[in-house]
Amino acid sequence: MSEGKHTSVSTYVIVALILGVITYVEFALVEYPQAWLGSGWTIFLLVALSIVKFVMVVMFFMHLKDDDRTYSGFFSSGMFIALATFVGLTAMFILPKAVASTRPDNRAAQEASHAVPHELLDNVETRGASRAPAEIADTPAVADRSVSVEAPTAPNDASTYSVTPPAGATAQGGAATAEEPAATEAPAAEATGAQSAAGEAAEAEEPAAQEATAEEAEEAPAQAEAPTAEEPAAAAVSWDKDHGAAVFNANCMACHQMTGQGIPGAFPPLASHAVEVYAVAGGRDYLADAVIFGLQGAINVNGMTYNGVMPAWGHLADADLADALNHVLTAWDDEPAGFQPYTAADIAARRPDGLSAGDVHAKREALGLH
Amino acid sequence: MATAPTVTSPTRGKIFNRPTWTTGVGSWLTTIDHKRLGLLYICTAFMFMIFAAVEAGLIRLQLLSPTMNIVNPDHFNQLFTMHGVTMVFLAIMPLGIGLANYFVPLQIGARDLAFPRLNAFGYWIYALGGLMIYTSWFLGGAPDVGWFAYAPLTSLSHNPGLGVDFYMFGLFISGIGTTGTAMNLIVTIINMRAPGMTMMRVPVFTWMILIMSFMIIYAFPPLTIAFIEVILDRTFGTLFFVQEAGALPILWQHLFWIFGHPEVYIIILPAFGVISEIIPTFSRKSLFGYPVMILSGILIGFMGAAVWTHHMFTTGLGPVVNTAFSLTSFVIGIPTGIKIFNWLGTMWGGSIRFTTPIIYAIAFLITFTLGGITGIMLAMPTFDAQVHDTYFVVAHFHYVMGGGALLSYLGALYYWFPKMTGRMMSERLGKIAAFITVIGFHGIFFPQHIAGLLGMPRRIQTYPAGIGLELWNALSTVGSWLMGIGLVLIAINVIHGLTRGKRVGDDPWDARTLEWETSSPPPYYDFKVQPVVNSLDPLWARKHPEAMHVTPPAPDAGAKYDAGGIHIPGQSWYPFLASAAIMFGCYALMYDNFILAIVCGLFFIFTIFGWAFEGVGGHHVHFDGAKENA
Amino acid sequence: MSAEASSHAASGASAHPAPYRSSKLPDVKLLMWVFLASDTMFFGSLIGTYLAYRERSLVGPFPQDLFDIPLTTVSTFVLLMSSFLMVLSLHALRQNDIGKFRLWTAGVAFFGAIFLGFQVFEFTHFAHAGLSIHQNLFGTTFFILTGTHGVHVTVGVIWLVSLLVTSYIRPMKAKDAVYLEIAGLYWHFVDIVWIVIFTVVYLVEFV
Amino acid sequence: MPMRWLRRALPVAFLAPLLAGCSLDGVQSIMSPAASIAREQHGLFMWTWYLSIPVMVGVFGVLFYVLFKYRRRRDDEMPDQSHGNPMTEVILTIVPIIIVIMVAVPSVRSIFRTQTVVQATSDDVVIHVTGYQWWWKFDYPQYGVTTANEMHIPAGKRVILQLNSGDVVHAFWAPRLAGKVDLIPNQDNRLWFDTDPDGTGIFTGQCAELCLGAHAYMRFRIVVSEQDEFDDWVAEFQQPAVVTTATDPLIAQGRQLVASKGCIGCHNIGNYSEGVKFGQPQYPDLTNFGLRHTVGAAILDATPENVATWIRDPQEVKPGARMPTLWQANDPNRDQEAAAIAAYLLSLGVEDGTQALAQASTGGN
Repeated sequence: MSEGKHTSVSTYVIVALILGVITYVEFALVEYPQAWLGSGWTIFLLVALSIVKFVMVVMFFMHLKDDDRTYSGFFSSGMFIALATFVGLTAMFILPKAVASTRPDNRAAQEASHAVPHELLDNVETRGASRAPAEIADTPAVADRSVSVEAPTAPNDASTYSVTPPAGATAQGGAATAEEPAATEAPAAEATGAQSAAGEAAEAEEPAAQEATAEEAEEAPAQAEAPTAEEPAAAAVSWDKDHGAAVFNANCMACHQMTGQGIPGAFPPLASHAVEVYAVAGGRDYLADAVIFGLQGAINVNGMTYNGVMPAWGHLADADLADALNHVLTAWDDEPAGFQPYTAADIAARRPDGLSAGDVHAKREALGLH
Repeated sequence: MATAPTVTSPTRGKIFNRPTWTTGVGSWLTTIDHKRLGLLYICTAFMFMIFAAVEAGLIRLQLLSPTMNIVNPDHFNQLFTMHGVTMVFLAIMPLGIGLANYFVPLQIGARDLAFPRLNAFGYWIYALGGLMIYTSWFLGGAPDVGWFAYAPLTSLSHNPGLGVDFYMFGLFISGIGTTGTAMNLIVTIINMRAPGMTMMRVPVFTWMILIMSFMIIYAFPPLTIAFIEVILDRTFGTLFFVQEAGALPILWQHLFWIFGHPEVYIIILPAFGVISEIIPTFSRKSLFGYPVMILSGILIGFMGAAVWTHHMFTTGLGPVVNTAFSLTSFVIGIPTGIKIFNWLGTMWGGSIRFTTPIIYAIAFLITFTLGGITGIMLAMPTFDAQVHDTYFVVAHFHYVMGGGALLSYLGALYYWFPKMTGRMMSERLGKIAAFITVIGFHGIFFPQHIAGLLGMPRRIQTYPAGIGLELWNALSTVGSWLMGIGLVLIAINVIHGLTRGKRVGDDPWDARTLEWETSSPPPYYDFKVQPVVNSLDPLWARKHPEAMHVTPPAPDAGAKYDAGGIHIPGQSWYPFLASAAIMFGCYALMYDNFILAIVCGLFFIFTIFGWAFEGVGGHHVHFDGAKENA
Repeated sequence: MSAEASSHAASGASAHPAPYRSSKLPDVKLLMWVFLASDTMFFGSLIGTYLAYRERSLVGPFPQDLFDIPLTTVSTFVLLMSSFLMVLSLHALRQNDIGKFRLWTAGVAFFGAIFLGFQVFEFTHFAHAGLSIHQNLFGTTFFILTGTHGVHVTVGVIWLVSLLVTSYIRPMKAKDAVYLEIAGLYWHFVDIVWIVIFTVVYLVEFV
Repeated sequence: MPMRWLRRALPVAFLAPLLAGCSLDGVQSIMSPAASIAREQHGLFMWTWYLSIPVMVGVFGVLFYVLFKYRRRRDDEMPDQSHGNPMTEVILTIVPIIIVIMVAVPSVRSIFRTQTVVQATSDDVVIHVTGYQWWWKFDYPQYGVTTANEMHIPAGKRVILQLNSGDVVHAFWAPRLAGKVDLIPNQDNRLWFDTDPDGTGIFTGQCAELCLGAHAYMRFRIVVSEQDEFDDWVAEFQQPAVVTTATDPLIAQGRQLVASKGCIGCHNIGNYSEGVKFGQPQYPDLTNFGLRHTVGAAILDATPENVATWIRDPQEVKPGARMPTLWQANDPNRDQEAAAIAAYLLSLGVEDGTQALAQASTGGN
């Protein structure tokens, strides 16, 4: 305790008054900003005032003013190191931001999306995949898309084999090439004939669905069109079958095949399996998790073990994933008892869990599935 | 010296009666005696060091050749992570703190630390935290993210296992203990020096401990915050290091190294202190440039807080930041160089007696000089851009931490063993072991410089064949076997010393400082009469007044300070119970058992109140001699 | 800290003269100052984290949508005044005026409780506005920073109350003032931390 | 038999400083730099190395002189208890200061020569490097080319890398060209280096920051080629030859399997069909795989055998890799199918592959 003279009560009162006044001044500075006083000066003033308060409390209330030097030494050395360290640290975080925004650079897009990892990666993706991002959205793309619906035709005819054990598939490897032209006819026909609506939906949705390549600029309209526009309605009553099929064909068919039979030994079947998973308590959420976060680990379906990786599809829009799931649950089987179509909201609700593919596998185990 | 009947403080309103065992497990669980706690610290630290050495041996075996496959990558990651964590947090730093615990009060002529129960708490929370980390081997895998656990490697999405939780919680709580002990040591050194011992008469070891303690209290809070942030991320789903939310993983690196660089000096400063005790003793000469030594120590302490990003030169901080921090890093080289020169100056003109401790001191000088040189190289961002995170860095910090700290602590073990046990270790075996250990050490780490230059990154479970790394890794592994032999010999020597080492007097080395004035091992009240000091090296002054040009105070000059008797604080259960409560609370949080966590929290609060209201307690010891003077 | 402090209070009652101290400073007060020195780094790290993540949240709500400066100003004022009462209570104890000491100490604890009340109100309000530790970086850093400060205040309140209770169990004299003083130091420190938070977290958002 | 090892080891260990001084060449060695930045870094090291020799000689010389001269003898009398000598101490303080200055000045100058942020001009090659667990993606925004684990650059050009991470922290380390920069999520790091006009060749590098799993296998290669070769490479990538059918039945079967085994579920193959993008951004792009020198993040040379081995059981080759095993352990066709896929992949982008396309187009209609 401070030897000899103690601060008198009157001093305390005065200090307290000053502290109160300063606090009010700070309040006033912020609530009624002075035009003539630039924001720079206001900040300076606020900092100065708080330092005054700080010092007064330390000096008079904590008695450092007339207390032993040792205490002041301890405290001020601590304050000094803390200030130096964290002012420096904060500067290192704040200054680069300023630099980045003002850097004249021929890759402005990169800088713009600097803060957001996905967009940044997608940018890279854009540049890597298609010559010009715009291309995806405008008409020439349609040609591309028609190809893309047709593209995984090879899987189609493969899938006809894959119903039979793989042995057959390889045995007839040569034959496969021979049949190919014929095989390509069929889906083309169905793609055009069956539902041109599917085509439309697909076109509208592709930019978002196929890969989230577009930056916000292009992505926004795409989003606006298919999912978000009709989402409220969809959420309420039914869901967009064609859109679901389109998303499935664009993203899932390569592995799980058009018929949902998968590839024995490589990729598990969805047909008949998805619905039984859905029937399990908690299965509905698990399915959503599996598409959002992916799945990694050994699983057993119809007595066959699959030890692969299902990539995470979280980069697709909620509505896309919802409809794809609905497609999977209804395309090849009768829809399970008490089936409630997934809505974009359902998917969005799952996202915060931020699971890893391994966690999803653990979840699967927990459901009693193996 | 008949001790008067002991006056025990009133025990009304206590939950537990104050334990008064002097032997048995209970006495160790409840002890608040700084010497017993010091021994506990030292033994626990050496136990952890054995674990770490085994892990290191496995790492070297795996790297013997590119084709070795004795551990898979996951186990390899766990091995080097645990090796680093153990050595830095659980072995070498606590070793310094343990020595401080035992010898600081003795060196400044005090009867105990200022807050004995806080001291006990510090030990128990450190020991339990360390054990907690090691239980991870049996509870689903040890941490595997490297000892500096860069985010986002520690985030749930990249690391769902429990290993990271063990790392975070274990180091978090043992960090609390370390901070408490450091505060305790500061108050002790400021407040409990013997009459007449001004700050400029304080032995260098104690001075270095003081600086180390200040570095601890400034360095650990940022680390604690970093741990808390990750724990919250993993347990309560906050977003501190979740990159999808826009978080900046680089922040972890800053917080960690704001702690991490001072940590290097926290580890090395006590070693400097030990060397500054050993060299004067065995060259029968006062330390050369005592004030300069202290000053450079303080400078190192302050600069140590201003160099943290030299561990981050390759993270793209930009040329300006890199320049600033490389300059501050260069500046640290200056006081370090001065220290080395001053140790040479101490030996100059002395008469050097080649005992085992000074052999370790010499090994320290050589190793640390080499480590300092590579350190200066690494302080150059341009060159660091090449060797950062390679075996060149591995070699560097092992030269500084292993060669610097570990070798000098082994010297300290030989130097203070007679004081702690009253027996000598075998000098002959000691010297043989010392040579094998030191040669083995250089055999391990010198080739690693070259492996690094040849392009070998650190933390790889195997390395590309045919780019010239085979020879150097093989040499390194062989060196590890050699050093292993050396360490085994040292262990044998310790056991031999404990069982049938030759009994020696209070001052076998003809030493200079106060701890050698009392009997070996020291009695529980440390000094029969409060020592009084009027010069540096008080014991030396008593033995050779003419050489020191001082007249030492009369032997019983301090008796008047003991008029009220020597107060011996009472033992207590609360430090141990409080630490146990914290540890089980952490386990509960780790397994998301919040009920149990809350229960542990409440029990912790209960222990704190019990602790607060039981009082210091204890009794007073009176000596007849003291009575007469009173 | 509190533990060591009052445990020495217990020993103060023993009949023996206080042991020799090389500096004339009471151990517990030194310890408290060392602790405060280290606590600056503690809060420094938290505030540093907050500033590093300032304006980096990807989704709302953002500070400007939530902060209610008048409210926070009041709570800040309450905390400052509690510091004022704190020095009064210490002064009273040094004058051996136990009555005033109890009154003012109770006042401090009460004001501290009011401040905590403000904070609870603010948190619930923010929570209703959709801010949570999972929502965005602002939510995470803000809640953890102010929450940690709130925990410090709570500890302070508990400490003061237990001192108050102790003063009924075991009479406190002027010579025990140091055990109130360190509690006071802790309290003032929590106060100055809030002075900083009030400026760098709240006020600057509206400049 | 440690001791025998020791006899061989020790002399080498003590010769090592000299070796370190003169030559430690190697394909991944800092000591054989092949580009301006690496030369700067190497030069700085050599400067401090030569500077450190007199320091070591001085310190150790004095140390051993003292140890010998002042060793305890029988008739030693009490040495003078000097507490130091101001003059000597001032000198002992100035010496390290001078040494440090001699290191600091060239060091600081080289920082600004090597680490300043440069603005990309149309003449530079700009490459976006993205690190994933555990492979490297290289994007060429100027040319719209994406490839993996193998960076092609023209000799004599300045290369500007923009480095980001797709998951955890990685470090891009090309020892003989440019040194090292970390890849950190949500951060935009740059690294630039010049290649010598005649500095063609293949340079290795690898990830230097722990990223768990297959960290040790996260390697890459930088192919520095003449400008015209580089241009051909780019052209080939911009219009990858699409092979829809091939004369070789193995390749044809491989193409089938690439789809049916679901390779394209993760990997993009620009040669698979015109203008369609398959796979996921976080898995390597296999376009024109036939032009690659390596497989599995540059740990194996891309020979048919190696590629087949890799596809057959990735975990065998690269423990911890993300690539799943596509066959049941007991699948009789495993080896044959793996070989087929390998054959198909290796045919992508190489000459006969394009001929096969020509035949297909003529024969088709």
